[in-house]
Amino acid sequence: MDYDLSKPQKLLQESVRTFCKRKCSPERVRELMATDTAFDEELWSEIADQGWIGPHLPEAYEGLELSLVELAIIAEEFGRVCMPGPFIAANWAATLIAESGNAELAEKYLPSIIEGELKATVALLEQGSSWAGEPQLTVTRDGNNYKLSGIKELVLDAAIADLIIVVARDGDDTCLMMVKATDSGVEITPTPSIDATRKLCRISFDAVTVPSEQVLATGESADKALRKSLQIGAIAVSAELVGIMQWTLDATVEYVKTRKQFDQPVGSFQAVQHQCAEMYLLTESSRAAAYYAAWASSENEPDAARSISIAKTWCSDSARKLGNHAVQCHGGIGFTWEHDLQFYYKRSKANEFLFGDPTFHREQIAEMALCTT
Amino acid sequence: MDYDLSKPQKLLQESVRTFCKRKCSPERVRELMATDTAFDEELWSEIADQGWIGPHLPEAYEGLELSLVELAIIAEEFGRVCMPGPFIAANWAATLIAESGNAELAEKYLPSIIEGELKATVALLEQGSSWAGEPQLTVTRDGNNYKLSGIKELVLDAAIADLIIVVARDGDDTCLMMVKATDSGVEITPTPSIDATRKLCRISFDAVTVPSEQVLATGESADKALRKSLQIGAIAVSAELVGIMQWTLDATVEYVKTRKQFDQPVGSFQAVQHQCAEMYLLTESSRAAAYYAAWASSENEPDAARSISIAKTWCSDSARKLGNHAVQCHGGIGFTWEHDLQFYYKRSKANEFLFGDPTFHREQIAEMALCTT
Amino acid sequence: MDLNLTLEEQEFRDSLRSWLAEHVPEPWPEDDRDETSLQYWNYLRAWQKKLFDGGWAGVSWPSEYGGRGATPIQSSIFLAEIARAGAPQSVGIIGESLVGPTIIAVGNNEQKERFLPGILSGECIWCQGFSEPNAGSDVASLVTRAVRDGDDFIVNGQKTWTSFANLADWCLLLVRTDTEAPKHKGITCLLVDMKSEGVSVSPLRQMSGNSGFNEVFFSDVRVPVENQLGELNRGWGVAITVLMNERANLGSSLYVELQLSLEALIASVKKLTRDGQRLADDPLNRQKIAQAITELEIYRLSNDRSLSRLNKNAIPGSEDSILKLLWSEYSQRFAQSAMEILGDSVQLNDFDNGTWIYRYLRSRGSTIEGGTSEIQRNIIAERVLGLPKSY
Amino acid sequence: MDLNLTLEEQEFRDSLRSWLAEHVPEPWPEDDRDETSLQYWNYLRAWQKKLFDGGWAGVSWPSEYGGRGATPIQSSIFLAEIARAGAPQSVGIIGESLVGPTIIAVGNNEQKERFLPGILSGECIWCQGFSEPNAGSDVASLVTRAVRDGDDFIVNGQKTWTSFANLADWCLLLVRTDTEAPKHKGITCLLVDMKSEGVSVSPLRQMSGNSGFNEVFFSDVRVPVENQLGELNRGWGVAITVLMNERANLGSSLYVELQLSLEALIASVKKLTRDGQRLADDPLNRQKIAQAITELEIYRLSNDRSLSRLNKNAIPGSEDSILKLLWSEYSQRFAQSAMEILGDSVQLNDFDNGTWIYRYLRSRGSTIEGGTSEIQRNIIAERVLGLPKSY
Repeated sequence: MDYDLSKPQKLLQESVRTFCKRKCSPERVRELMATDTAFDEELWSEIADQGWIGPHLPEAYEGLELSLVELAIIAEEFGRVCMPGPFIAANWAATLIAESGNAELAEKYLPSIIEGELKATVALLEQGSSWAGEPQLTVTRDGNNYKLSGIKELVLDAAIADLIIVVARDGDDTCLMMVKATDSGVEITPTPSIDATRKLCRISFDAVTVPSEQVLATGESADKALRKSLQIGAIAVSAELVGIMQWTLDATVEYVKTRKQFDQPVGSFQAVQHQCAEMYLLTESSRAAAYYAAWASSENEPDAARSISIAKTWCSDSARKLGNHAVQCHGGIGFTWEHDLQFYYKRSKANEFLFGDPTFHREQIAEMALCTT
Repeated sequence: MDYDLSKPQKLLQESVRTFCKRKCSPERVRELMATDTAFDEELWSEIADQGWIGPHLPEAYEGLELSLVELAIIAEEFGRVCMPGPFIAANWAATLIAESGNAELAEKYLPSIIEGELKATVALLEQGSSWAGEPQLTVTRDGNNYKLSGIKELVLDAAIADLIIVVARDGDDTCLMMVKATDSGVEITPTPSIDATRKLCRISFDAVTVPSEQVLATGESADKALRKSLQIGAIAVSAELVGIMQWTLDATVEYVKTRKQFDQPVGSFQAVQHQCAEMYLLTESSRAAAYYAAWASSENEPDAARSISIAKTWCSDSARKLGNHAVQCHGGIGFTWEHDLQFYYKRSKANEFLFGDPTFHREQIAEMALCTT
Repeated sequence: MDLNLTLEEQEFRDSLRSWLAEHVPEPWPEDDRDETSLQYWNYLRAWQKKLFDGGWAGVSWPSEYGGRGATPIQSSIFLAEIARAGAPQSVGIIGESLVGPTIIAVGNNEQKERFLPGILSGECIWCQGFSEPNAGSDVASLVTRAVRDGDDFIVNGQKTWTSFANLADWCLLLVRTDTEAPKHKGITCLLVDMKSEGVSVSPLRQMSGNSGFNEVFFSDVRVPVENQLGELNRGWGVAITVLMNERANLGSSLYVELQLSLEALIASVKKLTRDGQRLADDPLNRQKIAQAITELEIYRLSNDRSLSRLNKNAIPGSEDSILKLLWSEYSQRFAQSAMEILGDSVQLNDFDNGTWIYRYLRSRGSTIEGGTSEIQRNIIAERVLGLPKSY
Repeated sequence: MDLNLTLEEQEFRDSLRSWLAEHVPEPWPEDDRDETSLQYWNYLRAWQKKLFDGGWAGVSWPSEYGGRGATPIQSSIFLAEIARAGAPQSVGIIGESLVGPTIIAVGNNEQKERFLPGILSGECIWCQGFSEPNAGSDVASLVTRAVRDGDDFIVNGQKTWTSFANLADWCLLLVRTDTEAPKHKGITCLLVDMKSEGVSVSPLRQMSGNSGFNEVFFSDVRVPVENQLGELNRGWGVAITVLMNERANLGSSLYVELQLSLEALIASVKKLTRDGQRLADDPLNRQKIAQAITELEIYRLSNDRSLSRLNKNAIPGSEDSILKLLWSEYSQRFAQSAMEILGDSVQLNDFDNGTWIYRYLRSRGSTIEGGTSEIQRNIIAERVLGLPKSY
């Protein structure tokens, strides 16, 4: 039993860290926040060049076929700099395509997504739906084609997407439909939200035609692929939260060592010390949870699903608590727009919801433990 | 708007406090804990002589016809010394009789309960039931009499009771039946529990005959009287918790001022200071809540029911948190049998359940706010 | 113990209510609340003028200075009713609740005559220059200097977290006038005209993106000696008076503000669904709502209890630290609960006009501003419970 | 990163499992666990002997001293399997996990020969005399004195919270031998025969009513000089060694113990009803159970991560403070949750044999014993994060 990263994993970690430091300064994050898309074409294509989009996907589709631990490593480092852009969205879409078992569409789309040329996202949530909920957006058949009508909410990075995988309903069946952003009847509206570093959109589908060859999966295989992609998404977000926590902890510890009040560094007050200690505990334990989930999923351990819900629950709750301690330890300055804490704090909050909030995942965990249905 | 106690209320407070200090030392509490009944006949009759059993009940039945604020004052002072014995049980039973509207039985029993001669209690809970739950113990008719069969749990001070008011079910109706402890078929078994200063019993009823004139109330009037008696019980317990908190706070503050560690009083460590500050906040806010509930109920304010649920929720949660801080601030000594903290700590825990725990009362509050049924 | 309002208190409330029913203006559109716009400012000033004309400015001031001599309970009724009526925020609040009472307490007659009328009429808007970037909770460590030069002080330094500074006419400023003395003993209080040469103001943006606070810079600003409030180097005493007043009557309006927000949440919870289930029927949401109701009621009761004491003793007591803790921590927990209950969509700026995001982010500052929670707990531990000092 | 057990670790576990399956005795009846009865003691001693005979005593000791040279991971597997098999508590645990390793580290050859064999065989049961009533978290402020008199030390003083002292044969004792030196520099470590004249033991009852700890009094107790462990006045270094060992491998058995308890709760929740509804179907209970599962898993993972490091570096690190905090706070929250879930009847001693009451009360001590939570947070803040000392 060895929790240490392997040599190649450490090298990956090092190279992502160096890359992020060079390419994604806080100043750059602020510039991107102020745009409508938080998207940096050049940065994105450099990330893709490194192979960091869908690193766990098969080599046949230009993936690196690494384990989910490597995905977690990349996500953690991205979290540390609060990387803007469609990393989570692209991974989700790519994973969903890969898991759908539709080789034709996978061959057609996956390589260009992984290479960063095609921007893809997934449209799941609707008003009044949940991450478990069955989508209400319905499909009607129209000869050999389908028609989609309805509204999707909170779609990650849709404003820059070329391709949208829509989770829709055809009677009792889930369908995954691939829609182009330019298709007639598709209207994408950016919906500004708490986290300006990752943009959300509302998409309305007004009788959008989807040819049958653009149906990625239906029925059980769609459900299964969706479930798996949500799990891998939850791993990536959990790891990203670990990176956010690490940055926040480091920034706070550094600050309280130097900031003086009542003629002493505030870090010498027990009330501050103990908050910092708690932040350390939350960060380290979250890291253990996120990486275990990544490892267990890669290894198909029997507790993989549970470990993901645990990681998402724990990392979400921890990052929120840690962020609150961090602002408190900073005092007024931590509450300003000028301090970088603000965008980490808000990203944490957005991540709390993404792929299911702690309440949602606790219900999953309870269901596994209590087997009530 | 004046939150201060009135002169007569202050006098009452003072006299209860003096009485308790004289008559109920920690040593006496320990002696009574070690008995099967925690009952001190002489102490009980002195309490009765003061008029402190059912002080809110009508003068016609030998009560003092005071407001519930006075009941709260007495309960708070009793809490401060962790008074053993059937104060809560007797008040509950007496209130239930008074509220039932059955003048005949009230005249027959109430004066002797209030005067401390007749010991009465109420048997409500059963296995798998709740404070809202409908009792399963059923009544069958037998000519002009009734027969009771079933088991009641967690009956306060039943081992010394002469009279038990049994909450039973007759078809769809609630019935309140008055049973003598000596009636044939009644078996009372003490069931030791976490709080040794207030004893609980299991009572089994094996075809116990209850003559119809011993039926206190049925149907709606039974439900109403029961509800009202539970509310007044919750006020008394909330106030008792305030007294427990005050004692615990005082003991802790005194201890941390003198106990030294690392060559300083532990009360000079911020981690200890802040726990003490929190304890003070919990105590003061709980007092505000308990007394408001007492006042609002006496005045039949529209928010009376809500205020009681709020008081019981807040005082229960606060006393538990405060007790935990108190032991922590005491360190090892606070965790020993020898330290008096232990029985206050355990009484708090038992009170958390009594007349409905915080989860139960929060659901009541939600129901009032959301009007869902 | 009698928690009913007295007849006098009821009459006060009723006459205020009927006045408000007639005079409260249409609310400013919520999505157009640019704190720096002149239109908004004028809207607020107009309201202050209306209050003055109606005789409702400075209700707690003695009648000799134009007030109504309201008791603390009446003052709190005033703030609660104003909040409940949805009236605009009071642009004169710093003047009315802090500067005025302080001038009344320690100012000389000339200062009283010169400054008090303008505060009530709304002609003169005040801000308060206490906080500094490096002082934080340790307010007395301020370094903004004033040096005597003839009949003037020359002021240099920086203040921060200054509400209304962007448009205020005057500033109640704490400066250091003796750098040799122990830190509490070299501070003086000045009344500074914000139009003086050398004063500049820049908005301080909060993490929520809103401004509402400012930084104020003083560069060789000349302040005539007659604008010194209280004695030289005794300004810390003045500051304490101000700080004690700061929260005394605030509780009731903070309560109403939170209650309106809780009511809004309850309304949403009754209306919205998730996966077809009404949010109001979810037992977890019900517990969270009930907890929010409980905590808010605890705040109300604690505030009332404190007011009832203040009404008798007229001196704000240590209850203020409890109230500050209860309010600030409730604000944070409530915002967190609301976001949990409302779910994913609450992230969007167009969900309920962004109210919940704003509340979530804004409340993060509540345990810092006006004395951090740590400071409040120190105060309780040391001043109320008599524990030895921790630092 | 490879979280599977290695082949070697698996083999170790499998052979232990099969040995345990054959040798673990019937459990002692739960309601007859009088910690002071001789029968119970003999039952525990017999088990220690069985472990020794089976070659499973002192697994982590080097083979030259009769151990198996088990790695930290193997040691933790050992403790976990023992706990999972429901084996009796180890009466030799102080000797095996604290005293033995310390004698191996700093004892002389004679001490090794004299004491080590008896520890493993269970013939010689040890207790540990560190804590004193007035020392608390500040262990080094101990005042139990030892004064040199010829070839003996004469010991006077009192120790507390001493497990097993009522029946132990020997005691690892910290005494003050220099009252002039700074407090960490005047402490010596002695090995004391508990049958010496002047040693008396009285049980220390916990708030739960259970004993399990003792107070030990030393009145002119003569201890031969050859029983000094390590150098004179360097006993604090010895104590640190012991304290470092104290928790290093404990995590895995604490985890298993909590897991069995969580499983028991889950079983009850599936079985019991309230007002006709299965407890397992109540959404609030489901959230609480899930939270308990989550927190326990977090403890397991953090423990495994720490073990994996220990396995490489062989030095217990600062992770121990995290583990102590996680374990102790989880224990308390879990007990509270269990009582909330199970409801009113959980108060009764005859509900589940009083397990939940015991757990609730016993866990109250967990954030105090073995270094309070406050001390653990200080350690993390100062040693791990490098913050300035707070006192």
